[in-house]
Amino acid sequence: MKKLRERAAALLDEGAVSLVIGYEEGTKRPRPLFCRNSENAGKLIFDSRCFHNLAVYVTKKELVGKERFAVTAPISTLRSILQLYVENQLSEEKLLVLTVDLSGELVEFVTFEEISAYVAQFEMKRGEREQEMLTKIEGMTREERWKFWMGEMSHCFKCYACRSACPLCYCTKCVVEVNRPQWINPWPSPISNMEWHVNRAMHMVGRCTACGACGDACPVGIPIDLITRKMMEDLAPEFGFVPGQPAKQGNALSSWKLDDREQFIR
Amino acid sequence: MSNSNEFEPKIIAFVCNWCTYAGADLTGTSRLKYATNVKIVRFPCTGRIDFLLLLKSFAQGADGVIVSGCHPNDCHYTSGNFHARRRWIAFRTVLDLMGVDIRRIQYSWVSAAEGSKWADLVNNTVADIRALGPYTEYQKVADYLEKEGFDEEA
Amino acid sequence: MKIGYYPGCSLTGSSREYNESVVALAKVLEIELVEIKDWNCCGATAAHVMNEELSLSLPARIMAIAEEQGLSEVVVPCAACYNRLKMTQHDLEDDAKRTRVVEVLKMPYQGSLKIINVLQMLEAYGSENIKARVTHPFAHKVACYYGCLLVRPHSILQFDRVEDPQSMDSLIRVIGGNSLDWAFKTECCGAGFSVSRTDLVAKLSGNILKDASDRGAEALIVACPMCQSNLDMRRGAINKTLAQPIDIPVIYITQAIGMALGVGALELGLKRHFVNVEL
Amino acid sequence: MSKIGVFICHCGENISATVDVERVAREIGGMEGVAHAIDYKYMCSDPGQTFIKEAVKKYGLDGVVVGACSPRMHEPTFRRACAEAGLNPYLCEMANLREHCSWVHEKSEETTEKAIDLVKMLVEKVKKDKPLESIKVPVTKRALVIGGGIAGIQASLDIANTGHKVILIERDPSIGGHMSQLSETFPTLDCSQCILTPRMVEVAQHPNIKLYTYAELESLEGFIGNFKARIRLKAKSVNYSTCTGCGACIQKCPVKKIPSEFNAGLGTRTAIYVPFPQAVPNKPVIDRVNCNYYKRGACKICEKTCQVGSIEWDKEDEIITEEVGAVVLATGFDVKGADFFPEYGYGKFKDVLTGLQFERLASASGPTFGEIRRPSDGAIPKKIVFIACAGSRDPAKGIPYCSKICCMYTAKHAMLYQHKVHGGESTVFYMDIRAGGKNYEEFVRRAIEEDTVNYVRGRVARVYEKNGKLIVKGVDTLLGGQQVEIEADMVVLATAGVANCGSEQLAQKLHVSYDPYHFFAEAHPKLKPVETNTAGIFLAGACQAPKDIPETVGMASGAAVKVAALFSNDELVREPVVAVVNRLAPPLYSTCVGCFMCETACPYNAIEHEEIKGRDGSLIRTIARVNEGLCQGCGTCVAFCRSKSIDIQGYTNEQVYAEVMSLLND
Repeated sequence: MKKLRERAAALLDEGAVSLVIGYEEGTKRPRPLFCRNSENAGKLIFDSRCFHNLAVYVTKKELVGKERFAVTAPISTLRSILQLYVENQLSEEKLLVLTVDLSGELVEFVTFEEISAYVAQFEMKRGEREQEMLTKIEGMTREERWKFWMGEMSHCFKCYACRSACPLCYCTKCVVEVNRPQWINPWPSPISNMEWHVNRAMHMVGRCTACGACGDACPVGIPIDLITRKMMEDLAPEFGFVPGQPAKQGNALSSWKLDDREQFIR
Repeated sequence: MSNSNEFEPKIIAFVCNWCTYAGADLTGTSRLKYATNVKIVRFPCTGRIDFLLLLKSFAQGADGVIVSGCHPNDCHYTSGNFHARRRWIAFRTVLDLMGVDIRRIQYSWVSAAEGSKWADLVNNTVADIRALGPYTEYQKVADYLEKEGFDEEA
Repeated sequence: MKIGYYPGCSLTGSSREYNESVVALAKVLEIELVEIKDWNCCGATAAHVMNEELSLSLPARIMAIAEEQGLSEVVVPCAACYNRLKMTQHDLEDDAKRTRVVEVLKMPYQGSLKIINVLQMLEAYGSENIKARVTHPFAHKVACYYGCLLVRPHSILQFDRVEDPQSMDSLIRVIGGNSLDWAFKTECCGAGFSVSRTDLVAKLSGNILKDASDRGAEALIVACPMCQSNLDMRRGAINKTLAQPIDIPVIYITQAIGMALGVGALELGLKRHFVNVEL
Repeated sequence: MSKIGVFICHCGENISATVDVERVAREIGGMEGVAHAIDYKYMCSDPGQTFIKEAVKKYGLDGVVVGACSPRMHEPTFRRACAEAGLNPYLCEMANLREHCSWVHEKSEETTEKAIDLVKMLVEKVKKDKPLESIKVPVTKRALVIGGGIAGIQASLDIANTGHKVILIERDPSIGGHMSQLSETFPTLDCSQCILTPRMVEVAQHPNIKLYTYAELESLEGFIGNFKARIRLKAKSVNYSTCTGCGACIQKCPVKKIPSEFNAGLGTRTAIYVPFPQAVPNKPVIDRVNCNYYKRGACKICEKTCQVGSIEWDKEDEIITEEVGAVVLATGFDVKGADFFPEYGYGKFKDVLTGLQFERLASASGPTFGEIRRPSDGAIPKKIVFIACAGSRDPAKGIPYCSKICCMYTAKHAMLYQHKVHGGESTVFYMDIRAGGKNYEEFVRRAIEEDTVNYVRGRVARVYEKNGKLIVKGVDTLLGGQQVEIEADMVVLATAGVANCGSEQLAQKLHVSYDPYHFFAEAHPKLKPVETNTAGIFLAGACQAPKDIPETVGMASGAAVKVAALFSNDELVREPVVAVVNRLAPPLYSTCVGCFMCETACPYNAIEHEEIKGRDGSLIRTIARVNEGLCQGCGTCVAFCRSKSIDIQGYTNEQVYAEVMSLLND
């Protein structure tokens, strides 16, 4: 942590970067810190409680500006950064990525190649909560699942916190704002809510890195992160993608195999 | 064709222009008969078919949906149907997770030469959906706020 | 170098000399052969055409025991056994079959074992190391005969060039021998019929011997007890099919190398042959 | 509010028999936005079309729906009618009341109701229709032909003779390809070179053909009508403008033992060489790999012998750029070498030859001047064995397909042998005899009956050498699988025809697809055999699959006509059914965020990167742009776009959405 602070301060002082995005102590849990001068670098922290996905900020032009900037990234953030890179949203020249590895050593990534090499050693695992919830859902009959989700969806009031929290929801105009045609009704209602979340899930196929940010962000606690996570878990292997390891070219949906499953096609 | 009190499912068919639409034309030219429940919407290619359209169909009261295009390797655009196939695999996975009744979406490959296959596909699908009954489970919820009269049990 | 050892039935019966030579050679080369405890017949050559389950279970048991014994690599001198074990390993990659076989065996089977034949063992040992120990260079013109089971089916065994194998030839060269380029390296000797249709065996083995001796071979080098016994034991019958009798001996690669390394004829079982080995 | 005209056709009785057409017209007439709705017996007839034209003018219609047969049948007809009436043709849609309704249902309430729904659907669509202009792409009327074999030669000449310029590039120092290596040709047995060389000369002298030998395609950019080809001219080390082709240098060159490619390795050549006497151009190149000077820095004998000082030692490869409107791929094929066959001795037996090598032996210009002699000892083979399907039709060898030409050339070889070696015995081992083609079967029969070639149906298990003879062990399946053993003096393998080396890389350079065996893939197996999936790139000859000379020439002419047709207009006019990326006013510019997933999904590489720059020239954003020339309008990208920033004209989101909703909202 000390090293991290020093390095951040140094980077800012020598003007290598204009901004360091990291974590600082918050009231309940660590919160993002946007550090533009070396004094603030002292506030930086980096530990297991820092899971808030900072990648969501790296695509915000108004925030990061034109100069080079740095971000201190835990695994989840690193994964998102890789995916963003694959989707042409980041450039190595503009972004410096720092992390602290398991041995507490400060790691600095210049290229995205290095990041993917680093990330490769961590496999995605379900946390206790996900495990519990998903086994519950997987255990349900279809009707039960429908009732369960409709119940959940009836709470959603379309605040789109899930969207704002997701690093991969960087579209300047989201499909829900498209009104010619009005694909998804703007008001909250179970169906239009579900349409929104199915739509999210479809847009996340082969992209979601299961950071769980969307779920954390939901003010009414709908476990929406499970939808995208389950999709990722079920489909990534089938489509020959490693969860959390973005493919260099395209994604699960924009590519195909001659022998893709088609028993369901009559 | 069917007695009036029997449930007449409302089914929309999303088909590609080059294989299945032409196949359905052949069904006509060969004067093969099938149920009137299915109405065809024409697309350039299955690759064009947006999953949201399928979703909207149910919300708007469809009881079933047919999606059909060229057989693998026959795609007029070489790979549109392969992309579509992937999209459908994913789409089915989400829908199933959400508890949507995926038996109501019938996918198929019907080539321009398979006029009879198209007739069979329609008739079988109509029969299947009729057996499943109207998709009230979905429509009830859909009616909530989209239209008046919210039904508690949904 | 320590390695598992599965002799198989022939090596304890009709082809004891093969076993003896392998053991003797291993001793000289300081290779420790750990025999698989309580091993059983591999089911060659009949089982796999009669009853698949049996033909898989027999070799599977052998390998399961070997795994239990903590062996990672097992050398199988008999080409037939080698072939059966490898084939079984391949077939048992199929989950359904594996589960069934495990039920039959009532013991775990990983399929992790590395099955090699004598040639592979010697290659692994290193030709240089063998060369270094040569005391009586094997200065003879010989024809190396591989037979069917050692190299086929290539897709599964993945050993040597299937139509024109070289591994034995190169070993012969290592010990100072001269291996001929001949045509019948992988032709069938008729082993499958060695009991039922001896007339066929005589004919097929006859072709092999004839080509070898026509090209001036002083001996036939083999690595398979079936081939050896056919070409050696059936010589009388074979010679009846030929214009003039052929008296060149049929010796195991292990014997040949043993001789070159100065191992005694008795130890190598050279006195057990029907056709005298006078080289 | 829109003013839409609806025209319901009876199609004689075809529709009206089961559909109550009057009711359809009546009910649709009541629809919002429908200004005029009628039914008529034959809409496609002249009076029918006149109704439409008049209505368009009279009611000032801004949309037309014709409820009749399948749009695949008459859409062009009615769109033309609308255009003539001054309505944008793309504002006219058809409801398929015949194939999709009246013909497939009994006369009933439901049938009529379905008909109404179908028309409604299209009315809703037309409301969202936008006037479209057909796309015009300029065409550069110059063709690039890759490969100077018979296919490339034929294509070049045919195109050139239509008055268009052609650039022909050939990898080797001379054009001619495999055909120049052949001795005689089946089924007429006329000498290959006699019919080919005049064509080669014609190419060299044709005012419309620019020939680059010893050249390879470096890269190809652009799209139909507008390609940019970068061509590498490999250094010949000889100045062709001064070289007289006297050949003195070749006489003197000390490096003489290089196996000759032209003679399939049976003869030798020098380091400075002309591949064969009739080569075009008939001037030498220096093979830098084998030349003493380039190897050791000393020799230069050719330079001393050259009277006109044409040797250019330090000449470098040159890259030129040519703009072309179409490309013809004619890179031909290759044959597997004998070393591909372990069972036949890994090519270690000198007298086991490939078919191509035998062609050279039989050819008057070959290493033996047309006499059939064993490469090993020069003896004339008394017994010869031909093995058909060597590799072909053998999945185990990775070549499951039939090489198509072998049956015929094997028969030819056997025939030539019988003619040249009197009293010789020839045997052909075959799987099946595939002699489909004019006079082909007769030709094979002639080989069997008149020239007494012994045909044995069965495979050859192995070939081995024994005291100077080649022992061929095979089976005769017509004699109940009896084993056959032949002591032959020579064995000829009809080795499989395979894709030319480097064809995979070339395909990738051109973005054309290829099959698992690296043959280039045609756009449609039956109806588009010479087109590729990339518009403007065509196929000729064996680069698509093994084929014989007549077929190759036919295909080449076919490709040439396609090119000529393309060049017959100054502009390409295409249906405007293409994808477009939306553009908005600054600061948004577009809702596209440039994730370029569409790019990875597009089967036609039609998605380009468009850089949006500020006044100061600084890059603001990079968004997707669709190349109208390449886009074929499948719309796959549309379904992919998360922000709905890309849409496809004629099937826009609004249109299809309206259609679906019209069927349900009630």
